[in-house]
Amino acid sequence: MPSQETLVRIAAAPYAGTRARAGLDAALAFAAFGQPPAVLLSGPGVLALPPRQANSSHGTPSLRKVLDSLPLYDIDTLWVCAASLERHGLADLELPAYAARADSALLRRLLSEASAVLSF
Amino acid sequence: MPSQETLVRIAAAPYAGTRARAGLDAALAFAAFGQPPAVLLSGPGVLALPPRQANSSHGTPSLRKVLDSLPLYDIDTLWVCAASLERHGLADLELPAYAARADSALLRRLLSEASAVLSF
Amino acid sequence: MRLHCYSADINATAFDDLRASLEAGDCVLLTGPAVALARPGHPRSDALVDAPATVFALSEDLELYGVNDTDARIARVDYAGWLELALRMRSQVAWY
Amino acid sequence: MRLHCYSADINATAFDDLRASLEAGDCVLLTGPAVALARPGHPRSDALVDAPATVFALSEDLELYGVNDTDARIARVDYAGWLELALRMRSQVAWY
Amino acid sequence: MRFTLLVLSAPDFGCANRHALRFARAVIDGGHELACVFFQDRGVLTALKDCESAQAEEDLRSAWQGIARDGDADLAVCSASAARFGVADGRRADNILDGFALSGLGDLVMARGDSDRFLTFAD
Amino acid sequence: MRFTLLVLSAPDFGCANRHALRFARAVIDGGHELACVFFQDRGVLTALKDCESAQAEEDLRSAWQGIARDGDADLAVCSASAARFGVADGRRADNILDGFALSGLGDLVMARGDSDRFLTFAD
Repeated sequence: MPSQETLVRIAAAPYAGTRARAGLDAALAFAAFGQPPAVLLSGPGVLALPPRQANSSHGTPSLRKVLDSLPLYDIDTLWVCAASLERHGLADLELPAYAARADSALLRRLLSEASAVLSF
Repeated sequence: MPSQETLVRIAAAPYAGTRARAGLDAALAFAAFGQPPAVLLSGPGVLALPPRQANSSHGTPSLRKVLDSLPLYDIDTLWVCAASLERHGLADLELPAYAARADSALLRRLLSEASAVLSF
Repeated sequence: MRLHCYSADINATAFDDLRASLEAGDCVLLTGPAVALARPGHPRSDALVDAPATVFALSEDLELYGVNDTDARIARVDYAGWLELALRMRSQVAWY
Repeated sequence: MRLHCYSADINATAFDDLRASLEAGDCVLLTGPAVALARPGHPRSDALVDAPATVFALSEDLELYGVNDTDARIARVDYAGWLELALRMRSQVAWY
Repeated sequence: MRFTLLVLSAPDFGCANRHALRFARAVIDGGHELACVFFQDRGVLTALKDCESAQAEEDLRSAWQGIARDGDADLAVCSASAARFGVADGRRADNILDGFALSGLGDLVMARGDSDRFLTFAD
Repeated sequence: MRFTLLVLSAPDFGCANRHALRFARAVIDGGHELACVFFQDRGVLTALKDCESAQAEEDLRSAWQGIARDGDADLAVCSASAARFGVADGRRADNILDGFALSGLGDLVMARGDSDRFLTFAD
């Protein structure tokens, strides 16, 4: 099944250029064409996870909201690099239900299962 | 003397975008207007120092040649962050005669003497 | 008396270079992804807060990155506060 | 059997992430500023060469950055060699 | 073998655009096929008209046009990215270089399914 | 006090362009003067015509034009950088946004001498 063989890896910091958003756009495009990819946040990409305050009226749209929409597109699991969470002070962050921490063994498995890796 | 009070700090990797070259252009402009600035290479910026082989015909012009021209513009000393040299495997690099290693005390002095720092 | 504006990844070597360049009286303003350092308990915050400088974080970016609670040792500033810092310090250094 | 193309600063945390992701049979191709790692005696070269992967460096960029002598454990490849690596490995990961 | 290349960097930033160009050339010279070169994010600036190369520096844009000619390759410019970087404005494509074509992310999905190898070029 | 700001980043990359814009606004609102905002390197893409902002995102370019109006400030676009990033082609300036002006590095030197504070915005 080619759908499981595409991995979209987002390592770019959110809100600092368009790279992270471009990665999510690509992931959603694969899903829209019936090929939901695996999605991995790593490096500064994990900074897209912390939710803003409910009353935030920040001009820049929240990427967390885009992440929250992934299950609607049959992207069931959002993988998050555990070491990156730790490095960015997010070790204790409560992840959304559709997300899961990936240790380095799991990261290696994700990479080895993919026949195409899109690196954002 | 305002000339000594401008510091051009180049931390961008050379040959990976135009940032490092833009910094040298700015330094040369200050010199051309009779205000030779202090120039500091630090971080990946130190990768501009190693000379290419004499017979290199690489399509991208060498920034080392631009560095070599600084004394002609009355930029007498090129400061090079010693810690950055070390980190980039250049601890033993023979610096050109117009360049000098700067330890962290000297780096602090360069910064404190400058009333304007241009950060490339 | 310098204002150090730091927007790079907190884990970049620029962070070590920043720390080595600080002197008493300096101020550090964290912006962009670097505001993550202001989250309470960040593994690298002690390394900066213990340096001889006062540390600030840009409120707009704290909100952007969802840093809703901040380390008590790091003060929030808005752009008017940034301007104040720039006026008080003699020069500015951008780290990125 | 993956080709890891690494062009980031050797001192970036991406380097640690790269190392943690290597498996036996993988290849690493250093490009851009990262070719500095191929200079003999680079402080971080052992960390990569000792990992379970074969390490290469792009000859065009070695010349660009003035890395005239290279660590004997790191092989030079040109673009045809890069193509060969891409054909031999099942997938590619870009680190930057 | 068939290759798809995803290019996320502009010609004047980093090394990745140059690497992608040379790699594309090696694919053609090696007798392989380029299913698609997909330019997304700042990569779309590759297709921007009216850029001069600095003196003595290589003109990557015209070299890409050579790839389009010699490789019979699709140089696909992501239309969503293009609009935000001032390459075409979503309605007209008159500041896109010859050899490039506006395209959607769906084309990237198709190209990936139609390729044996997929490489990302970014910095 | 008089400020010179050096902007090295494009509006669609990183945070620095936004920071520079907001800081420039704070300078004006605080009753201080902007001697010059100098756009160099990729910063010159700030002056590029025909860019759309993504839906729901802020249009930094038009906000900069507001700074030019309200602050009586020079928005100086480095001509050498402009040529290589496709903003003006060295001969004509017809794809530069109103409010910006092509300029040389000498103007940066002058502005620095004429300012009390100098800040770099880059990422």
